[in-house]
Amino acid sequence: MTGCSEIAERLFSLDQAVEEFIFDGCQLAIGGFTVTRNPMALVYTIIRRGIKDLHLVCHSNGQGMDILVGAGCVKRLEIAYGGNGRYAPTCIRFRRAVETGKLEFEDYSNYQMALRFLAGSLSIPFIPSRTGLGSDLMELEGFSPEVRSEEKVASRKYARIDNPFSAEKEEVPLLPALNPDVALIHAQYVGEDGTVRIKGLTFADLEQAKAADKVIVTFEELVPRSFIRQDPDQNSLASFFVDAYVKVPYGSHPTACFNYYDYDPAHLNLYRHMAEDDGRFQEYLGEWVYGVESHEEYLRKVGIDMLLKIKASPGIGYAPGLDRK
Amino acid sequence: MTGCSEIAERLFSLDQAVEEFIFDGCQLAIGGFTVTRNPMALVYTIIRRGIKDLHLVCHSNGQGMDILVGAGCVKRLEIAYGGNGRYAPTCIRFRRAVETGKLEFEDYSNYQMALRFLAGSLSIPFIPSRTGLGSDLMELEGFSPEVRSEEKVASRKYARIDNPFSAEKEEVPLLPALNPDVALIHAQYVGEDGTVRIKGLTFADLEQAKAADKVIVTFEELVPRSFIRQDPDQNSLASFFVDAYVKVPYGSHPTACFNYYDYDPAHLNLYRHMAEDDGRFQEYLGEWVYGVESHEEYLRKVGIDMLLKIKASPGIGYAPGLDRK
Amino acid sequence: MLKYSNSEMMAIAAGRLIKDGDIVFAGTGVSMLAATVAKRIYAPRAVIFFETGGIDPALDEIPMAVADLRVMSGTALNSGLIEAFSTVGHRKLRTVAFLGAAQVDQYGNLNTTCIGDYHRPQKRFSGSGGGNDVASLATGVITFMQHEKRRLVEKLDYMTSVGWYRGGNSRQELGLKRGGAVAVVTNLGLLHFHEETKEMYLAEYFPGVTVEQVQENTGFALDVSNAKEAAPPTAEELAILREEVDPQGLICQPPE
Amino acid sequence: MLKYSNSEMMAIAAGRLIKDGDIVFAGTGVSMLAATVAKRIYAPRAVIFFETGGIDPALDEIPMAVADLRVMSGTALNSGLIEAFSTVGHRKLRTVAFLGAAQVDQYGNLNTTCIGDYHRPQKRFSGSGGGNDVASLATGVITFMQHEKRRLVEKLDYMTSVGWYRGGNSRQELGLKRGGAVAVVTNLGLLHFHEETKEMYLAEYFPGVTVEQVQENTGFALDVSNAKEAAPPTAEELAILREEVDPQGLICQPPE
Repeated sequence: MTGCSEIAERLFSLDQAVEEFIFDGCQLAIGGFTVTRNPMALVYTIIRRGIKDLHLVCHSNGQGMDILVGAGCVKRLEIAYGGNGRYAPTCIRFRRAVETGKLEFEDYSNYQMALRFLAGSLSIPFIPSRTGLGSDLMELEGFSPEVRSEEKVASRKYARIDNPFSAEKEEVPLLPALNPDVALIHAQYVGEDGTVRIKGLTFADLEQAKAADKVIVTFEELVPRSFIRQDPDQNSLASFFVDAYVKVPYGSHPTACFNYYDYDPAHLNLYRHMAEDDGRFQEYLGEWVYGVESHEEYLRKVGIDMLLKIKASPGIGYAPGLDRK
Repeated sequence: MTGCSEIAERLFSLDQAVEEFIFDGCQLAIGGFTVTRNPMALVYTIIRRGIKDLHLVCHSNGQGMDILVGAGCVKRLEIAYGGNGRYAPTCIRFRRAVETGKLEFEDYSNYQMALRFLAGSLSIPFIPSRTGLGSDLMELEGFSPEVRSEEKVASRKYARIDNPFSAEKEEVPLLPALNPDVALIHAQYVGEDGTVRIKGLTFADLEQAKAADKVIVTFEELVPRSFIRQDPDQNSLASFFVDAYVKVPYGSHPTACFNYYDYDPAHLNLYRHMAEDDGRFQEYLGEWVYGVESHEEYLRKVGIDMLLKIKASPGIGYAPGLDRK
Repeated sequence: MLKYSNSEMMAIAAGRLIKDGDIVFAGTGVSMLAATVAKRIYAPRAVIFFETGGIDPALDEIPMAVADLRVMSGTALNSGLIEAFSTVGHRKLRTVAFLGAAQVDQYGNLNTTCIGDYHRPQKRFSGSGGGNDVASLATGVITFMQHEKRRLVEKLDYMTSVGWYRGGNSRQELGLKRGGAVAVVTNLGLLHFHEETKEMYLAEYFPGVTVEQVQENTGFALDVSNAKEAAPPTAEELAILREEVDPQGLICQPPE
Repeated sequence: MLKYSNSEMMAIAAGRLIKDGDIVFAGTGVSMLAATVAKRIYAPRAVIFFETGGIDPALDEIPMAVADLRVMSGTALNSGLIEAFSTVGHRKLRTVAFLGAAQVDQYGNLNTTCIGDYHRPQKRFSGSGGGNDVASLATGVITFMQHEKRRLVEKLDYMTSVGWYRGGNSRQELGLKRGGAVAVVTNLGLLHFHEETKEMYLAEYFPGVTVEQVQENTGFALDVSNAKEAAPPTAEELAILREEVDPQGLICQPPE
């Protein structure tokens, strides 16, 4: 698939997109950051379809990461930050999985993970970075030598070389590039020509998308070509990087989507409460993931009252005065 | 200077900005690309003030590069492309300077120069690249060992290392970062809060600005804070990266500025004609640079007829139907 | 006498450390309040920004995460992680970062990763996030924490973010060209670092706290020889904090 | 019989090489015309883009430089050099690049830098620009040039951009993972490369041109054993080129 200027043949349902592109054991990157713009509808579909053994490569993908880990879809995790802001200073199912030895995991920092995606997006095998020096991020490896020998796992956590351009000895750490099998991104706009526009902060979404072999984009709104091309400086990703598009309004609920809706504090608090107990967490999955047949049903469960409460105010981008305790 | 949220104390005249920040022998990067958004008003001021021995680091900065070289301001040049589109497939004064041995020069490619600025902007000492392999870009150095030992000149043109993350032997070329003393950028908008917005293609301007020790921004229009902050996703450079602002409408004439004005084909043709002969080129400099006391006088010489002809059409961004032969 | 809570005192004490014109890399929670108080009172030309890429947001409401929509609203510029972290490390900028931590040692190194063995910890925390990055790259780091013996420790279970490393010049010798720990703000007082040895010392204890209390709650020997009582929050500081910065009381609840 | 100029024939011959869905990295001049002709006739889903970062511009007028405002008008997306070149090299995309050159050798390597010694050349040209980059990274390169003995040479004065390097597998052995020279389009005909040896051969000569003429104007021995006459431009091709692609006649002037 390259160069298609119209997207009809790349419009999928959530189930079709997951079936086509996501496989057991694949290396997966998800867009967004903690409570914002996680591709939750795709994440729920992955769980519902029983995908397993995922190798998740994350910077700070709070909510999406935690529920994938909690639902047992993840075998291996590279991560910078397993938290969800004030709603979970440490993500609860992530924490439980690490403390009970249920995960292969390895820690990096946010900048390091972002740079690794950047290197992948530039098709270069590694990139220097000045962070990590002296810390246990560089001293302690999370993965075993057996894991290291697997495909798509870096053969070393870091490398160090002497700066060949410096007269004095100067050690420079190198980070291995990431090229995930699939990246999942949620965006506000997709044009009829397939051009993707993300509003607000883009985090590492664009680097993730360009680093990945396959890219699935869910989006709030399909807009005319004339709209998306009116100001192309604002656009984020060209059509030829995208393999599947899925129209999913509120596709990142309960996380937020700038200019569309805020995070859902009631749901994030409910999640925290349910996640604290293994049994309750299974109930949560039963009610909100397995027991839900479609995204429309999910939205009916959230309810119009809440969708109106979290609706973003134009020109501000979030829901002012929302009760967020 | 950091963190100033209003720009009054950083508003300079062209002469003040050049006097304050540009010195003989400094390493200079200019924004724009061939016939577009070169910071010409600053370039003319540099020539007029007799700055010499510049070390110019360029990707494809056509018009600005050529006149700086022609006026004898440049001692040393790193360059990817010394052309100016159809108006000068090879820039004439550049070509003359190289052919007569008047320049220290070294060739890179456009991607390589852009990556070198990117590395500088990320504060990393080098960056890998897959281009250049096998070519004379990698085989032939332009600078002598004496030049190499000078400050701000890379100690080597390239380095090569074995990829430390690869089991098989794989050689990876490394490019040295660039951190010029000064970068000159021309933008369409500056907000009252100092935020810079470039419309249309940004080339390597943002990498150049973030890589440089000092940044001078000339701009078409000073806009209210409310305007520039209405859609911050569109903005290009935060105020704290900028050391001096100069308001210069038509500041990149005869090169183009998207949404404001097209290139001036008559002037580019005049330049080509004058540049072809050493004597005529001195006449050109006399008439258009040395003999002009202010940017306003320069614009009067260009004339309102031409300024109206090259005026960009809203929504299109250039001047449709302009006679460009 | 004015009444105020511990976290209000912490936010204000940290806010006072910000210099006008600083680029302040803020987290959430108390550090957000500290940054905002600083900008509204002491450092009007400070620029607040977040690791997620939002520069100088309006902050009409308190963000609950560094990716909260409130950090991308009314900003000067929205970008991404690469741009944000390369800004923290930019040599021409004076960048001050606020961090939280589970543990700090006497050289200001931080642990936000785990208690116990890394591979199978007793207790796992969020991890570095941008913590290691800003600790490596910023001009200075100010850390917030509760003052407890198990938190101010001689040896970290995991060194997530480097402060002064092993003291003296050891940070520079690692290749970290600038930066280091500026201060640790706890619920009991303000801790600074000796200029040469880079060891932590008690600079100020908050009103109502004793030096002994601080020592008892610190897991290593602490120089208290130059400690003095901190100035309590002023009416203006409290008013701005309560009425302008966090009117919903999402972070600090004033005392009953 | 239809009348047409040399450069019209070249633009059309090159345009015919583009496959539907290709991402076409265009330069200015004849290559712009070739790309636009291809998109309007043979490859409606091809995407034209420029090294400066403009993707799929409207191209209602012909750009005179790759940074012409016309390459950033009506685009799908405007970005910068880093994004553009990393797109050329992206493994999931089939990217075809048009280049011009002063010299080409029998393996499709290009010189756009100089004639004579690099340090003190008899004649200096513009240099690589993005030429070396796209020759290194794209799926394939199509080169335009005038067919002259001093341009199709056995040994380049300077190897700016690598085609098949020294033939055979030598390109891959350099570490260039894909790509190579697809074709050279001259004013006399169309040159391809042998699949194994990667040596240049004459695939088509343009109507009115003889094989001998091609040989006489080539600086090395050229395999002409499979050469056939190219199909002349059709009325449709010429009409689109003249009326839609370059109505101002900025690049190609039709014959008097």
